[in-house]
Amino acid sequence: MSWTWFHKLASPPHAYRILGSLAPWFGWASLALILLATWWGLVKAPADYQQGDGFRILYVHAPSAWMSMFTYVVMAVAAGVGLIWRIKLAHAAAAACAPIGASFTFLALATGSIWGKPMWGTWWVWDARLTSELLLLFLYLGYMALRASFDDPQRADRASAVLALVGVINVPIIHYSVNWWSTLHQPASVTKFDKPSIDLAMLIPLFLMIAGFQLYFGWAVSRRLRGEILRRERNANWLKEAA
Amino acid sequence: MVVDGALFEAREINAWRGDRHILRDVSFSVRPGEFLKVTGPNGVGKTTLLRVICGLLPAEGGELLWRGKSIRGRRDEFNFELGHLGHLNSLKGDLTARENLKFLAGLRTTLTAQTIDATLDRVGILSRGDLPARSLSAGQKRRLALARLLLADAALWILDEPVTNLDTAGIRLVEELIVDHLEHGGLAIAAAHQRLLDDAPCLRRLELEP
Amino acid sequence: MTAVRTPTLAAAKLVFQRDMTLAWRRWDEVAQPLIFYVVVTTMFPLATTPDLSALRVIGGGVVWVAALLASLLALEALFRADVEDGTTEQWVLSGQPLGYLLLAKVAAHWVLTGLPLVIMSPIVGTGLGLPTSVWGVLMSSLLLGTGTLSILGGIGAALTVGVRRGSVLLSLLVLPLAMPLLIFGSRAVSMQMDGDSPAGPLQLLAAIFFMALSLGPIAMSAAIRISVEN
Amino acid sequence: MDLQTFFEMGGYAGYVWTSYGLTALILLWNWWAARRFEAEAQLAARRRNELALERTA
Repeated sequence: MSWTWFHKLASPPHAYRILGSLAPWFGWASLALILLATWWGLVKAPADYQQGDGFRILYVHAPSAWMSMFTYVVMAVAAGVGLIWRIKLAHAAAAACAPIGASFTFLALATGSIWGKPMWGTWWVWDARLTSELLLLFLYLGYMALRASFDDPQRADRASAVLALVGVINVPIIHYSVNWWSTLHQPASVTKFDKPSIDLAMLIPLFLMIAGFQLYFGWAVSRRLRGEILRRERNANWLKEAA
Repeated sequence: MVVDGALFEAREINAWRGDRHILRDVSFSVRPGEFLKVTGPNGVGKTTLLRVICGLLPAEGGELLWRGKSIRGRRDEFNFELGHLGHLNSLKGDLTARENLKFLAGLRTTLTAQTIDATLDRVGILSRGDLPARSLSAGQKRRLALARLLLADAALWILDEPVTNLDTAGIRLVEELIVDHLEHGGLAIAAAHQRLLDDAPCLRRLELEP
Repeated sequence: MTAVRTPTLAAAKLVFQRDMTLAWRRWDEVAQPLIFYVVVTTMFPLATTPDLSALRVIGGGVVWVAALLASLLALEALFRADVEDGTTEQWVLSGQPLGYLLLAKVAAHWVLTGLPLVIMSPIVGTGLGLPTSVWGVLMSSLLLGTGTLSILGGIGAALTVGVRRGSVLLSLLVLPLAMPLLIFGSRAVSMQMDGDSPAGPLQLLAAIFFMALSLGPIAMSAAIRISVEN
Repeated sequence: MDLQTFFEMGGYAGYVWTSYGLTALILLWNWWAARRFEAEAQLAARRRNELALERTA
């Protein structure tokens, strides 16, 4: 089998053009889905019998928590591909992921904390999920700080790729250890997000929102990736026709 | 297609430093007994070329061949036949001259006290063998680095400004060492500003242009 | 002259020996993390309470946090001198598997900093009200934990060696990765104190250590190759 | 359902609306930052191209 299709796809001008035409689709689709999910979650879905309307925070908290993990895995896979097969485009993709992932992680932390105030009575509880998110935020910040500390983008790419791979091996261990730690310390009576006994009518907006966030991620990565491609191109003669 | 009799060959090497395309399709080959002197003004990419050969800098495009085969995927094997003398002497000031050789040259080949002493004698610093490298003069440090190169027992020498800090006697020593190395079937590639074996029959030049 | 190629194990041993010799001549630098460790743990009774029965509750955790910080402090300069004087360049070109040489260097570093922390921990723990019955668990958990941290820190130090303000960056990179060690380690100590078996967390610490031991050299050699490119 | 009860969110108004507002803010920030990042990279690349053209001319 020939690899030419792959090399063509991974060639900077080609990728740049494809991403440019994909981005608007991602953008509009995500806007539509997020608006639909918001309406469904705030208006149509019934209130929780225990948590009342406060439960609606879940519709933004859970998808952003999901996106924070998802983005880290995408970033690490891209970094690994870039490191092993020396593909610049993959490194560029990893670089594009980091700020988006970090912002979703921050959002998950903030909304989790806001949700916790009425439920637990304090703004912060050392709950397993929140603690994991906090550590994930540290991982993102470390990744971005390392990347920023190199002047040469090529070295930044490879150094941060090593870190992302070490990090992604560590994420499950961190997750497990934090869960283990929190079950030892916390009484089981505390309400958790984990298995809310909610019916389908309450789940639909959740899935809609997750899908909307995924598409939004697609849009943002496309935009940033185009920028990262240009940064790595030392003579982008094709830019004139592309732009 | 391998150039006739060449042990080492570089084909269309390209390298970038930051935004600068510093090496453009550099190709050359070296036969046993040949000394390739890389010349050119400052910043033309002499060090870059030598570091690309050593694998200390990534090349973008191009191929290196050793004994007729691409070294891709065989770096460790190739490295073992390669002796490198860079800008830095790779010495530890807190260790004596003997210890420096033992701990660094010893990583490649098994050394005995006799071989270390013989080599120190060859580069003319045997009497300084037990002094910490910190207290050696700049020229003596360079000689110690040369001793490490000799002990590496490599077929291909990569020398980056080998005669820096050396006096006339030191330069003559480097010339003798290179000629001796070539007579035993070795190869050498060097970047040098100064005169170095300029009239010797083994010399070939590679002029890099900006 | 036909030379015999040095076996990899002998080469790794040489790297280890070299670092021990160097440390012997610079013993003051080796002592610093240990002093830091003792000073930091002294701060907790002063900042909270001298009551040993109250300190006991957080004692295991304090010893662990202080040990992590002390060994991280020492890791910052791990590769700096060798990269600056060109030694690592020669290691890369030695024809030996780089990961093993770096692992030997990290091992020497651990013997010089991690091990003294482990040996010192019962004394420090006593000051924090930890009973003699937990000494065994405290030391074995720190033994595994500092070993893993040396490897993790080695990766971080290799990545940050050529970077501006590397020391703060190193902590930012390595500390989040070291959280599981902290959780399992300090938990093992308090479980022993509560009369539970600490076997679970200790086994997990051992598992993490062996994982770091097998994967660490790969990451370290990749990182050093990047740092040597200049 | 009247608008008043909708905005009150069963007494959770402050929490719910802050959460959704924050989400909107983060999404908007990402939107703006990604666009700006791309535009800056395009500008820099164009400038580099012009410089390269001048040098060859």
